[in-house]
Amino acid sequence: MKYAYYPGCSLKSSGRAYEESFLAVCKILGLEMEELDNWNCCGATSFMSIEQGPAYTCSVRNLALAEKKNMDLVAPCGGCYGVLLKADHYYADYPAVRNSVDKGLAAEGLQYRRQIQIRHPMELLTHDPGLKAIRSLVKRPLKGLRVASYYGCRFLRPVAPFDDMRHPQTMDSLMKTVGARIADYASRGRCCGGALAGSIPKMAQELTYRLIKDAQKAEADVIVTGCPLCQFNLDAFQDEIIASHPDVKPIPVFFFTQLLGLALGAEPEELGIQRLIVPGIKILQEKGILGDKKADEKKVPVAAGAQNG
Amino acid sequence: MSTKPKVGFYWCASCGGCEESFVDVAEAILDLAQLVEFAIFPVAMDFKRQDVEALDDGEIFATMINGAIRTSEQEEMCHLLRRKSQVIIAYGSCAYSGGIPALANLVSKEALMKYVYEDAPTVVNPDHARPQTETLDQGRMATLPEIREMVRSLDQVIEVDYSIPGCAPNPKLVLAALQTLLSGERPPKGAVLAPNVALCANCPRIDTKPRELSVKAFKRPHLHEVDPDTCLLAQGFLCMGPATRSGCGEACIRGNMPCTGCYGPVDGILDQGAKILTSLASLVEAHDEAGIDHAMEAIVDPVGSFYRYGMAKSLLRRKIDLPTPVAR
Amino acid sequence: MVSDNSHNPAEEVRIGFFICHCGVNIASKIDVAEVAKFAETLPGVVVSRDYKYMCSDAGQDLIVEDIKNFRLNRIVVAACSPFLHEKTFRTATQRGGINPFLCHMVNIREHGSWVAEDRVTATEKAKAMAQGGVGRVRRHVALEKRREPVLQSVLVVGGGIAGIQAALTLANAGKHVYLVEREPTIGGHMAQFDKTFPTLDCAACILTPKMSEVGSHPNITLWAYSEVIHSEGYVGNYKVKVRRKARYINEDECTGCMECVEHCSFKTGVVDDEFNVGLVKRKPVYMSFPQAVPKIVVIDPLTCAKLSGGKCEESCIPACDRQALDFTQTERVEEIEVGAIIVATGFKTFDAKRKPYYGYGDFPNVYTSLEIERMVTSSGPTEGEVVCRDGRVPKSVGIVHCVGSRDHQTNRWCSRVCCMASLKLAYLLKEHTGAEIYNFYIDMRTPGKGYEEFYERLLEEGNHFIRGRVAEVTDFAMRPEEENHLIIQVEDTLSGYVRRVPVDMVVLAVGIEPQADASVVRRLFNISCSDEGFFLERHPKLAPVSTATEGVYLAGCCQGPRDIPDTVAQAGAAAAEALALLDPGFVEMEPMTAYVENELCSGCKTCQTMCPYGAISNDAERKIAVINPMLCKGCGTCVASCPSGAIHQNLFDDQELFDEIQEVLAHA
Amino acid sequence: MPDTYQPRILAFFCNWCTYTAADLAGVSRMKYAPTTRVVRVMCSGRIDPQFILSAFAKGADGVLIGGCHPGDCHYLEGNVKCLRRFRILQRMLVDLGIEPERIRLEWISASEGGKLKEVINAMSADLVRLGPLNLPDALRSFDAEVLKEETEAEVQELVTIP
Amino acid sequence: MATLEREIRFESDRDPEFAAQIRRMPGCENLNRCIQCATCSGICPLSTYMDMTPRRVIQLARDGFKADVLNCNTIWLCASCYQCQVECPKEIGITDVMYALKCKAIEAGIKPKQAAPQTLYREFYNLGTKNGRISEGALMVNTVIKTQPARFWSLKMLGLRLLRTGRFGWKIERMPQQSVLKAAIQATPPINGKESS
Repeated sequence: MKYAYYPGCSLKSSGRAYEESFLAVCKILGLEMEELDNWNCCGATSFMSIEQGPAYTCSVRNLALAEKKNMDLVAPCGGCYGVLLKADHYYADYPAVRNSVDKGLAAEGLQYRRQIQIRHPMELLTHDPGLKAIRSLVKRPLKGLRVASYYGCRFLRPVAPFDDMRHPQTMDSLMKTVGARIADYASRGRCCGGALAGSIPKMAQELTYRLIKDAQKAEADVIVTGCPLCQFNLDAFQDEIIASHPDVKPIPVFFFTQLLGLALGAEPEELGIQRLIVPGIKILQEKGILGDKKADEKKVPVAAGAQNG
Repeated sequence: MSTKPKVGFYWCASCGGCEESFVDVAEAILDLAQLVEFAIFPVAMDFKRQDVEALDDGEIFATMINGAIRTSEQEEMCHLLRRKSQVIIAYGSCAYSGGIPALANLVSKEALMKYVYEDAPTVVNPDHARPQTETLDQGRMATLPEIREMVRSLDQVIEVDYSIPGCAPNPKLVLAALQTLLSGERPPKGAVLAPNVALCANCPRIDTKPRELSVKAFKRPHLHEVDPDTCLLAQGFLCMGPATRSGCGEACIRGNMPCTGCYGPVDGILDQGAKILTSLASLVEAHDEAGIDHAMEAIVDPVGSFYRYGMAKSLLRRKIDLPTPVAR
Repeated sequence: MVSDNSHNPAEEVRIGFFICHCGVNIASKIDVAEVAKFAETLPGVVVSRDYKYMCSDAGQDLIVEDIKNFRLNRIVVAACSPFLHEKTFRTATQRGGINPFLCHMVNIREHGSWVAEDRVTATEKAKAMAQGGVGRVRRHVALEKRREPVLQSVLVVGGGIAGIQAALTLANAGKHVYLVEREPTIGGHMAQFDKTFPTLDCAACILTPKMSEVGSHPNITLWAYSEVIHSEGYVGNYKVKVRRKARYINEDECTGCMECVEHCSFKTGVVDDEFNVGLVKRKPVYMSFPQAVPKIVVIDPLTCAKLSGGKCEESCIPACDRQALDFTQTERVEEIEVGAIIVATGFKTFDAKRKPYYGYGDFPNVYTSLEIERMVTSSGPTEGEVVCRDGRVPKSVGIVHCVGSRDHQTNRWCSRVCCMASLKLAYLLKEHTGAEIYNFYIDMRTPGKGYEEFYERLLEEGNHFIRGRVAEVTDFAMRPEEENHLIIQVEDTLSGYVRRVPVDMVVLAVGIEPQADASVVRRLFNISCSDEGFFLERHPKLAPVSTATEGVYLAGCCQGPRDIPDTVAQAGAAAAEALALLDPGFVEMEPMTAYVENELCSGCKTCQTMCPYGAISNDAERKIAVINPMLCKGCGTCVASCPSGAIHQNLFDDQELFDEIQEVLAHA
Repeated sequence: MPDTYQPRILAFFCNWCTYTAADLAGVSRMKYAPTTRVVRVMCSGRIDPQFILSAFAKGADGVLIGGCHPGDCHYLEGNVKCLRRFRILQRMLVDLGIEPERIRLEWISASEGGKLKEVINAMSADLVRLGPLNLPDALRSFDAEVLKEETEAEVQELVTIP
Repeated sequence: MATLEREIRFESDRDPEFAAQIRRMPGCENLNRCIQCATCSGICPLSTYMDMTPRRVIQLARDGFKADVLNCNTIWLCASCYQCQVECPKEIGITDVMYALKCKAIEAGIKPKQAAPQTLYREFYNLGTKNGRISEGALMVNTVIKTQPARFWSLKMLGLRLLRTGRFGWKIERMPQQSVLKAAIQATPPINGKESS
């Protein structure tokens, strides 16, 4: 099956690893992604805060492009996914939105009839190949790795088509499917402050701190996420956070597709694991998921220690 | 030695009226004398303590003791008579319930002595002399009985078999009682040998008492003319007939005076004063405190009025903040 | 010494003592096991137990079983108030095979654990109370309840919606009802309303059919313009006197055609129209409103020129083709006998003048909610047109909630209906005038089916809701735009601003108060009032429509503020209680009557002055007092007054009380 | 027991008003001094002055009577009848050495749980100030001064008439 | 000496049309339903930093106190996490109200005290509408220089790391045919809640 792939801006720069790992996983699972021609920025929260007419037009334009190709649109970026989904809903619900958007799209000869679905990889992988298929392809189970799934805001709010708004599970199921243990913690859907990371870092980092703290209280070894903004926010500022909150330790923040890819046998480099700011390789070696000559020698005691932990 | 049953009389703290009243049986005493021998009879014949001690225990068939108990001598004599008598009858209000002497339970012994020996207007006692229980005079010890802190009824000192209340008792009751006892009949122990019903039952004026009586204000009999035929309560006089045992022959009522309660309450009443109080208060018409107080104004001394004869036998027995008697 | 006549000394007293934990209600403050252990040492106690819930079936069975197993003949239950469970445990005692009155309850919850600070003293107090109960129950004797016939008719006092509902329920069940209403018509406050919340049904549409049904029901004797002036008797057998004021109209002849009103020599109204709360004037001869029941005019003697002794053309007399006018009529007093009484005397609204800062009476455009009710009614004095007193249609209206309510200076309670009534008026005012509506509220209280939804609807429709108690209504303008307006000053606690809101019209949502003569009515029927002055129910949860006086029930706002649905429900409940009383045909009376021990009675008549019910008479022959047990209600006043101790009272005899006093004090 | 002196108040409460008020105080979880021992009567008019004297004689430090407010009596005027007895009784008790604070008559309606609490607390405080009355001990000791010659058994034997 | 002043709000301080305008914005139609329960303020992760809690913003917006709400920092601190919106018992689109208020503030030319978020949004919007895509490097550098120049150098290390890991570049991202987007935006009528729209 073929999908319209909408990378969004982040997957081309700060979230490159997400694109790399997602596409690698798709390849292994036989999902064909065709990047949408001439896609444009979804508008994120910024457009919405400045001018709402163009904001909706920009979002819906991408949907219309996919619809023209008669393909479901896959938006791995949590922000993009949320914005596109909301735009789709509001386009349906509010005549004012529809009126503006229709006129805007008409300038390019486009129209939108809500004939396609907006998909997120998290949900796409769970349903289209299915968990069973994924399990059957696992080459490198994530045994012993305790994973805290961080969902962030945008898969869940204001609409959550595929998961429980207050206690989401999709990512956990995927991680369990590939052999990881789950760190259950309440903050999994709380705001990481990413929207303020670039403007009021102090506040953003306070929120991020709470998430990391909560995940570590649940004895998480790593955090996984499905949003480049969340990943960046959780990953990039740990130095600063730890400087002001010494009670948290550095913790690698993966894209869930990276761990998925690893389990399905892809190599770390293909998945962009080297791109993390807080390095992720070490913990994977410690847990014996990734081979390492030095680690191989110490494998037994490390594994025992990890089990004890 | 006569074989007739011996009968005794004895006097404690009393006016002597009880024995005097016995004489009111008049000729009937002669019939009685046929049946009994008077062993001791203070009002009629002299005797000494040794005479009593000389009697065998239980030799006296029945002794009628009148008067309240206030002194050590009275106690000793009562105990002695108890030993010598088969039946003890508390005779008259003082023996039965303390009587007038028991009103002294509202003052302390010290206050009493001080008044009698120092403060009374007729007393000249510059040395503040007081009677002593023992006085050595010319080498000889003279003794006087000790006065107790409080006045008691007879049954608070010795076991009493029967009582005949009254101030003074109706002599007919005594006669009837003796006749009953002599016939061998024994009323239940502790019985009051007088009718167990209140005086109103026999009051000659009862029919003049309205069905719903209400009194605006009680009156004192010496300040008002008393109608000789109408219910005294209906006239507003403080008559204790409703709360007083009958048997007296309604002498006071017939003498145009309200009942003062000398026969004590009927059986089952724990406190005559309380019952007089409640029955009188029930008649008051007023609905508010001022009106009620006004109605009761004429009762200047409620304790003295309601417990004129019954202080010693009342629930509280005496003014409670007086010095407590010292144990001997 | 005191003689003991009250129980058979030959019978060995065998007491069972049962103490209840009441979950933690008692057990948390009283060491029940210790009290049970202590009770075991008391003379006569054969078995002593504690149990989690004595009132449960299992707890009651414990008593039943123990009576059989231990041959118990007296029961003491230390638990809650006898008001709650005396009946329960007497029944259990009876199930055990002994007379129910051989059971006594000791109240260690309401009087014990719930008022205690510490466990040690509470436990000691409980022991003392237990000892008192054990001491008294020894004296208990077997007693029988006595049955008395119940009259099959009911008096309903008050013809508002509560009285109407109760009367119809009873009448439909086949009981005869006397419905007494003080005003010339039934209908009460509800008849004055335009719409009812939250459904906005027209009040008249739902009320007037019921009113006519009352007027024509064969089982209902409707006496409007009448007042109960005296009541005596007891449950099942009340004697009531009703004063029927003179209408100066032959009720049988009047058809309500109103020709007499038309032809009254006063061409216009001369006195404030009560039904329209003074918004208009009425004539001396009038009918409150066209749908009045009974549909009979009434002449007000104070203003009628003829009746007040003035000059009059008497044009009304010939106007009536049925010669119904009767200026010689005088008031009558009817005497009736009923088995039960339902008091549904309603409420009055708070007098807004008592809050002078709100300007009622000073500013013409400050109205009470009741005035607005009349104004928005299409059949009202303005035919539904909402206009200020100066004739302007208001462009903005401020509705002040909680006027007089929730205020220690006036009425402490929440009047319960004002929030919804205000919302309703907000809706109607907006509908009638299109004005901006500002609601000033302290808390929005909308508990009821569809009420919160109604509030939300008003919110969505753009009514303003300003949370804050209005400080004052003033005409002092601080800004040009405030000129010629009433300015409502308030802190909006939600925005945090002190605000001045200029409006054209102010509506004061006046609260609900007891009727001015509630205390007279209370004494008439021998019932109590709660602190606020509303009639007191026997138990707020278990007996909410009953009163302490058996056979007297409550319905509607006389018992406390409530809205129409609750009133109707409560009226139904009161009717059901009355039916439950009437239907068996008899009532069982507590046997706590007094009786005379003939031999002791001296016939002093003291007791006879005491009895409030004339139950004591004098036997002329025996010259003693005789008590009629049918009339005796068991107050015991005669017993206390008897100077001979000749009167005894079942369940409260001297000996029982002396022993209780002694024993309750014996425990240090 | 706490070290502090806890007076004992015998409380006669009428069934309809004050007893109910005491129930209300309980239901409202008002805390008050644990000094009262309640004897329920149907009406304050039932209270015989003998009960009050008996209460003192049996060890009460104070007696509290609670009835309906005047005009509210369930039996029309039982409370007024109680008041009539009370006025003269209190006067009499003063003459017998019992302080007026030891006997109180209060009108407490069914809704006045708060008043009940206040009254009990105030009366308890008064009684703490006055100290114990302790009549049972006093009554026992009254007879300490009299002669005791024979034992009861001996007397019994003597008075037995053949 | 500092004086404490609290102004009385008069009816003339209100814009009676304001609430209606907001309610016509997408997601804001339930604004009036608010019962001031303050769930929004309680759940908001950032409310402690706000000069007005979201609840109060809703109240003032509803009452038409336009100047007050458009000048508060609350609307700019809102991180669009939608937590309030999801939990609101009256289903008020609180986040959408915040968007609407931000738009209104921008429309009114209000420069907030806490300017950084608005600056970021503007940078983002300008880049996004001009190039069709966001060049994250440019956006970050521009925003940091404009809003927190002091922090610029402290972010040097992070910048280097990002460069090293290939997550940060100077390349300006552009969609292949920007003109179509520009045309679409130009053809889009504004959504501003004004009745004519």
